[in-house]
Amino acid sequence: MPEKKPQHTIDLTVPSHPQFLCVTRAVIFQVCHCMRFPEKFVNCIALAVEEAFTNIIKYSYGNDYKKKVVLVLNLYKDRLEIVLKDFGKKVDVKMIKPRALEDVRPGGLGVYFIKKFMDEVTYDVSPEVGTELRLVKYLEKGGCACPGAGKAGAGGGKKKERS
Amino acid sequence: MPEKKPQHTIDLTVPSHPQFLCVTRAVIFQVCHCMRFPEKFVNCIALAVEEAFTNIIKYSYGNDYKKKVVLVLNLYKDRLEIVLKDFGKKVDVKMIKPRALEDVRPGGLGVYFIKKFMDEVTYDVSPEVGTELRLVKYLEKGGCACPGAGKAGAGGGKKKERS
Amino acid sequence: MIKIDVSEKNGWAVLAVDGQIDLHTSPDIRKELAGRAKAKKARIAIDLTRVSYIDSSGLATFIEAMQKLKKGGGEIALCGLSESVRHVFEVARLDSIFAIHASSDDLK
Amino acid sequence: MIKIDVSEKNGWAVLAVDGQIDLHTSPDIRKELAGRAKAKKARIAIDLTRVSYIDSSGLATFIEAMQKLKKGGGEIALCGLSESVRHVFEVARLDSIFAIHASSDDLK
Ligand SMILES: Nc1ncnc2c1ncn2[C@@H]1O[C@H](COP(=O)(O)OP(=O)(O)O)[C@@H](O)[C@H]1O
Ligand SMILES: Nc1ncnc2c1ncn2[C@@H]1O[C@H](COP(=O)(O)OP(=O)(O)O)[C@@H](O)[C@H]1O
Repeated sequence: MPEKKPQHTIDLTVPSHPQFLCVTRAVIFQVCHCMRFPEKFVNCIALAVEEAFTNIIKYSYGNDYKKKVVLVLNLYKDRLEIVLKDFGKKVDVKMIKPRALEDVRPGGLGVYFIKKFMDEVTYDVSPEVGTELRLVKYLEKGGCACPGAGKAGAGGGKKKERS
Repeated sequence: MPEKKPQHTIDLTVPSHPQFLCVTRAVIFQVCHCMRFPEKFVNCIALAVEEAFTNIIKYSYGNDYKKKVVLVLNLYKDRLEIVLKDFGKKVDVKMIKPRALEDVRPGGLGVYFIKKFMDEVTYDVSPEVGTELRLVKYLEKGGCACPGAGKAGAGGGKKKERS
Repeated sequence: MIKIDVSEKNGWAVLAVDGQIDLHTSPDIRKELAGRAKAKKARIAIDLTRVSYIDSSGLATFIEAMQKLKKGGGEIALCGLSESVRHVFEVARLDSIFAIHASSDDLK
Repeated sequence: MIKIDVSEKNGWAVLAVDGQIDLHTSPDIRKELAGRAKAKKARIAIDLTRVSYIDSSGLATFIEAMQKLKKGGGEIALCGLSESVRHVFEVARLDSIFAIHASSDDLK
């Protein structure tokens, strides 16, 4: 049973402006280092969080850069949980799908990266306003596309997924 | 008249654990870069904020690493305002003083750096619980000890100071 | 903040990018590419030696440029990918779509 | 996270530090120094080439070591300070208190 209470929590609230993606990224990098994630995972985790953030800017807020995005980082012994909260248009979960890789075109890769790199991806539309996206990454677990994640990885193992 | 409303606000809440100083530092570095502070100022601003954070851990929380520190970053066109909020023992403003530089001993330099590097330093003990420390740094202003801050600097110009 | 340095090598326009490529910085690259991709038979190489990070908006920018260039009989090449940048291309299976060189010295 | 690599050069114990020095990481340096500073006439050099950041807890650590070393007839030297690290020493007027060398090659 994974423990219920995080050891540490960090909250970050940033404007929905692409200018501040680098701030979120820097926090994710540092926290992953503090938790001693394998160096090669860190970039993948940061990318997944950033793609989720980017989609909030684009779809929940329709590129309105004056809104807020709240990130809650819950640090557990064995995993990092990142909750992204927005207060915009609710996600239509049916619409959340990556494009087929063969269909090479600009776009359509964000959701693909999120699902490839994170161990759990859950969209929660139950809050009164907006959506909460919960991303979880375990310190040690195969089945993802992070470099060196073991055989189950890169090829594309099944992910836990709920909405 | 400096404008009243910040262009952007970023909130960060972190545990009062030295382990996460690197997270705060990373945020300050990125935000300063976004605001295009002179490269040489950035390290000084990060240092000042970190010394203030360190003092909260040591004095407001008596090295209890399980408390919270809230940082509010207000980005104005001409300046960065950083408010550090704690919920511990209130600062005794009379006690806040740096040691004399000639009196070389371990410690006693944190407050000195804060005052040397920031343009405004204000301790506010009026909140019901804890202290709010307000640090302000202007994008262009001499009189500080940041490298290349102009003649009024390095030597030790007078700072605005209130408590 | 991103810097793009343009030079010429063996008939290629080499765009050396310096910085992290994300939704904020990729429009600068797109702008630089758009002007050049319109020319007939343009050959454009992106030197990513000084890029430690790329997101899907960066990939989209390069795919868009490739498609424009192909229409005009041009070409695009990428060089100097760091391990982490190359990994992002691989996971998206774009490493087989783009011509990728170790360094801009390999452009012919 | 900080790394300390210990070597020997011209009769000096050289502690090469790699990382950022703050309240979290300076205790590791203090521990490494404390053991060595007890020895009579110890000569300890800190190589800061790979240190981009130092706070007042780092300065305190070095001052403490200097004072301990002096008591036992020992010495401390600092080398390889980056511009920003040197600036912190200067503002605290510690640049005249410590023996500072451009590189550990200058230790004699
Ligand atoms: N936060 C979100 N809110 C609403 N729809 C979303 C959200 N994130 C993703 N989507 C939907 O999923 C699709 C795929 O997203 P993505 O893979 O990031 O590619 P792109 O944004 O380039 O289309 C989007 O086109 C959109 O319809
Ligand atoms: N947040 C704070 N709360 C209470 N006292 C403080 C605080 N910050 C600084 N002080 C007081 O100011 C003095 C000088 O602080 P500083 O220059 O950081 O050096 P040091 O912490 O090494 O003594 C401290 O010894 C302490 O008495």
